[in-house]
Amino acid sequence: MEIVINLLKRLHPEIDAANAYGLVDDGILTSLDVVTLIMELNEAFEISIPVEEILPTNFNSAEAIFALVERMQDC
Amino acid sequence: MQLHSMTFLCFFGCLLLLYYTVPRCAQKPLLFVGSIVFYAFSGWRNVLLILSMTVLAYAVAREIDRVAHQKKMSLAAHEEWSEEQRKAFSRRSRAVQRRWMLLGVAILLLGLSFFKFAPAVAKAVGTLPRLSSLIFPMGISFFTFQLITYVVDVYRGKVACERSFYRLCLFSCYFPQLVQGPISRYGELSATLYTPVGFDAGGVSAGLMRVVWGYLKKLVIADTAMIAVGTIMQAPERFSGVGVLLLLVLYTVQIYGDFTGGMDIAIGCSEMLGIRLRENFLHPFASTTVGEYWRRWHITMSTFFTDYVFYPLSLSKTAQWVSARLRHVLGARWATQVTVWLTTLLTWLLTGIWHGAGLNFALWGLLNGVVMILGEQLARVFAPLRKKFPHYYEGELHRLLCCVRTFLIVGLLRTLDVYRDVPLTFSLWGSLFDLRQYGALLDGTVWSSLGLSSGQWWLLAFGVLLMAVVGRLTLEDGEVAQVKWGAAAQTPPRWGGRFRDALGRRPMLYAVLMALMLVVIVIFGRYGYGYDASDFIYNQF
Amino acid sequence: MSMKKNRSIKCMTVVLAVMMGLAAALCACGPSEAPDAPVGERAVLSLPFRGTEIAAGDAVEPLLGALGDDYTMQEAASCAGIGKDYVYTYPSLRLYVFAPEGGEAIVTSVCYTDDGAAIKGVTIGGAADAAVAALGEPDEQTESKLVYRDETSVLTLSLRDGIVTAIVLSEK
Amino acid sequence: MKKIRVIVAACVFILLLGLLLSLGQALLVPHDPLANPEAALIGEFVDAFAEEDVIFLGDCEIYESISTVTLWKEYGINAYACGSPQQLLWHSYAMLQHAFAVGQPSVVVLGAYALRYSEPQNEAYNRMALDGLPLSRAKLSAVSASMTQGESLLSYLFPLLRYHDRWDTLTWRDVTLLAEPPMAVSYQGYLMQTGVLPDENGRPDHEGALPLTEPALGERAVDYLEKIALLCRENGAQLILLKAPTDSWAYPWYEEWEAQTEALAARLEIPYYNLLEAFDEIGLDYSADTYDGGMHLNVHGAEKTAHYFGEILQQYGAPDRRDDGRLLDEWKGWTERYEHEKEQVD
Repeated sequence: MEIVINLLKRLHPEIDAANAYGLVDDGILTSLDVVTLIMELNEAFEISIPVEEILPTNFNSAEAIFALVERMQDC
Repeated sequence: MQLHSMTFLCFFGCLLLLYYTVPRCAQKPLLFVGSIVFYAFSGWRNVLLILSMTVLAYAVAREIDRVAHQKKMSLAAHEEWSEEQRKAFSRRSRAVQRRWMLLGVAILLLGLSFFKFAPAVAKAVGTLPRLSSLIFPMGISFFTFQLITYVVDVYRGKVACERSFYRLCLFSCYFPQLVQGPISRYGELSATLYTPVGFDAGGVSAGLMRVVWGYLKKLVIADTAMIAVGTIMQAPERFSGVGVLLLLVLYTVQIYGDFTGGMDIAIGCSEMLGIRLRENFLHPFASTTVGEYWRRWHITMSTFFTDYVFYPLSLSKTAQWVSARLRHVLGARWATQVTVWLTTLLTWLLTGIWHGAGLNFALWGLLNGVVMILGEQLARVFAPLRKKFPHYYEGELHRLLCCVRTFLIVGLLRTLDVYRDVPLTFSLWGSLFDLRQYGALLDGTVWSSLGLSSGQWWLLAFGVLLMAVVGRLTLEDGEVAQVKWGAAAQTPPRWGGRFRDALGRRPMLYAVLMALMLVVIVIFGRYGYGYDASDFIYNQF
Repeated sequence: MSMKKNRSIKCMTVVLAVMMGLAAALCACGPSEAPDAPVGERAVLSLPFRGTEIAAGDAVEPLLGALGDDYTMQEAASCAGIGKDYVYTYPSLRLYVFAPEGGEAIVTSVCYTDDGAAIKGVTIGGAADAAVAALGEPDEQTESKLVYRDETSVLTLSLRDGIVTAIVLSEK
Repeated sequence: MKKIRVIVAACVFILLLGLLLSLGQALLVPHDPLANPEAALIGEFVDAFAEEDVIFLGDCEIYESISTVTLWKEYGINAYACGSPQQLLWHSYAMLQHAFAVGQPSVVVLGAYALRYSEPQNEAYNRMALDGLPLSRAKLSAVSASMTQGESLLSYLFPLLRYHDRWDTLTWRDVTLLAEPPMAVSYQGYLMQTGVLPDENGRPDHEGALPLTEPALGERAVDYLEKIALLCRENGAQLILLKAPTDSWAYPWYEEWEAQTEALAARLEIPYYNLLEAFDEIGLDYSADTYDGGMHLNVHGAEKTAHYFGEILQQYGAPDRRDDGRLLDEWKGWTERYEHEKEQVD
């Protein structure tokens, strides 16, 4: 979870990554950020997040991102 | 058949009349026949082409669906398989699906690029004369992209595969979006495309108002600006410096009036048929960064390239291989960053090439990509500054300056599309910066030499003002006009906001506005004897 | 086995779709609606005079510069002032010009007036069959005239008992 | 309640739209006779023509060659010259149908020069000939017969669609003219030309004209001549074919045309008069009787021609109306204006 949070912090230092919500809905995360985030996650957790998982619900908050990572790990 | 021709008006009038008089069950078949008739005007061979491409998409999607279904059945039938075996089997069927999807997309793209680039290649090579005089099927890019989104969405499971071939044909041949988009997603369009509707006065009148507004923007504003743009374009040596700035502004006005006008006509007509199309423009000149601009301008194109080119590209195996390679050189953090930059540039290059098989279009795409990346990086660099002077950065002045900056940057890049000769464009960009020329703006010599009378200049000025006012009125209050990328398929939002509701309640205001708009079109429009009906700019894509 | 057969049917449908797609693409580039080649594949018709080729529709100013200024000019206002008609008479050639109101003056017709000028050796007073030999097969031939056409203009040689009496090139 | 407001709104829409468009049409369609007199001729014909006995139809050879005032002064013939620039025979046919609808002319004089045209010639001339005519089936068929490339029937039904782009060249005079009563430019269709520009060799000839390559008369023109002849027979009017006494390089009258016209007139049993042959008898002299070097007659030439042709018209039963009080007054007004304009030059 910490990895996810500091990844987010590196992308967007100005927001409080830990409990920010609506990263996508408020337009903070752009498509470039999402892709960078996914590549970092793939690298960090040795998973490969497929394109169809790029959905607002998966990226709206740090918890959602982490849940996605866990789901990817066990399949 | 052009959207602003008399034949289209009669065609749509009869279709609308029939649409609401035939029994409910015959409504959609009528729409299908109407779409085919509409497209047949541009040549019966094109109809054959679009139908065969739809057959292709249908077959591939059914194949993908069959494999998925079979996977589910086999997994259910073989409880005894171990976890490992299950995973291997589903991974294998996923690979099969992927191959079908790639095959479908490849053939669709083959058809598109054959028509888009064969003439250019044939001319360059000089053989096969008949190939170079190939008639470009109208709107081929738009229905090809639509079919690609359908196939990929079925593969990604975002959309259920369409069993009935007729409904898929209606999706791909639906006439308002055929000429110049918007590129609708199957998930969004099918929400309203197949359900028969009763006559809804509110929807029809709002749609009608928007169609008339589209005609006004195209025939009055865009075509008047076109005269001046044409004069400047033909004599770049005479109109350098100030001329380029004027061209930048005028061409932006022209393409905005032309493109959003065309969209208003398409979306308005669709709304009159009770079918909701996705907005292609959401107040693009209110955007403060180029990145935001491309989320408000030609939205369906940029989201198409994002969802179906940028994402698969950057998450593909090759991208990971490249990123791994770069890690040795640049270290982890910069490796992913640079890879993302590369994929962004590649996506923008493809967008440019889709606009035209010329160096200027490719360059236009690349530069847009570069500017977007720079924009993001510079934002990070200026972040500490933003913290230091928060009241300035949140203030209106800063927002206004950013809007003007974005307008100029995007306008400047678009001149590549007009001058078409790259070295010439660069020299003209250079001439923008010697300030001696700007005197001509004040003493009015330049205004009269552009082929527009003073009356027409005033008409243009009022036109732009009117577009800005209408833009402001239809802006949802507090609307975050960001398009949610990768959003699941949902019905596109209703246009018009408070302005539309106000109109709905005041029929008198509606009547007066409609009458005034029609009179303005009839008197100030550029049509009739002596005018060659100027085509929509995005008609040749 | 059934899985195998089923699969091949599926493959067949896709291949069929591909064929149809390509067939449509190819036939779409069949006899394209490009305008068919000009009648008679002939280059633009023009009357040579003093080393300059004069065709119907040419702009007048450059032409007068090239031909010299030993011409007499007559002028006639078209009805209702929508333009002016001019005729420039050179020794053995005459140019008919129309200048629309506020527009550019263009040549509407040009003709030889005597045997002082020739097109490919054909002059007024020459034999008709010599003209056909020099200018090629006409598009229309009667005993009173030979007619050659191109996309925008018509060259007519009037004949009387086998002798060329007039050579006129005018807009269609 | 909402239903009523919607119906009221619909009425407001239609009224407002109709009002603004008709105002726009009145303003934008050219209506300044002084700016372009030839364009106003047909409009005046439709307003003025009523019970004239003789009607002339044709192009500038008709409305500039014969002075209607002289015909009245010397013979009491109440004539109207319904001419317009380069009026083609299918235009004349529509005008004649209008004339028979509103009046009962007993003699119809048709200009022969238009027999040469078998294709529509020019959009501007089509507009000048047809815009003035009231909407009728005759007008519609004339429009479809004369439309050149790029013209549309709709722009004849609603002229605003054709002239809408004049909005940025409107002048205050266009507005004030709407209020003033229409000012006549011609004298019962005759457009006076007072200038004098002599032609060197004094006589009309088409030396220097383009050699004739297509000798045959216009096929469609001959068809419409037959239709006009039939229409005159049905209305008991005497049709006369007339060639004005003018010939020049710009408007040549070739011998081939003359021969074919004579044969045609004989075939259709229509009297045909070529005033070129009566040039001396009329007493014309191109040093004083033409305003553009021999292409058209000026007022002196027109009066001489009218004097000569009046006799012929009388032979065909053109009545002498000088006993009719009302006509006398009307003509007195026109004659005064005619003399006044003539004096300004002499």
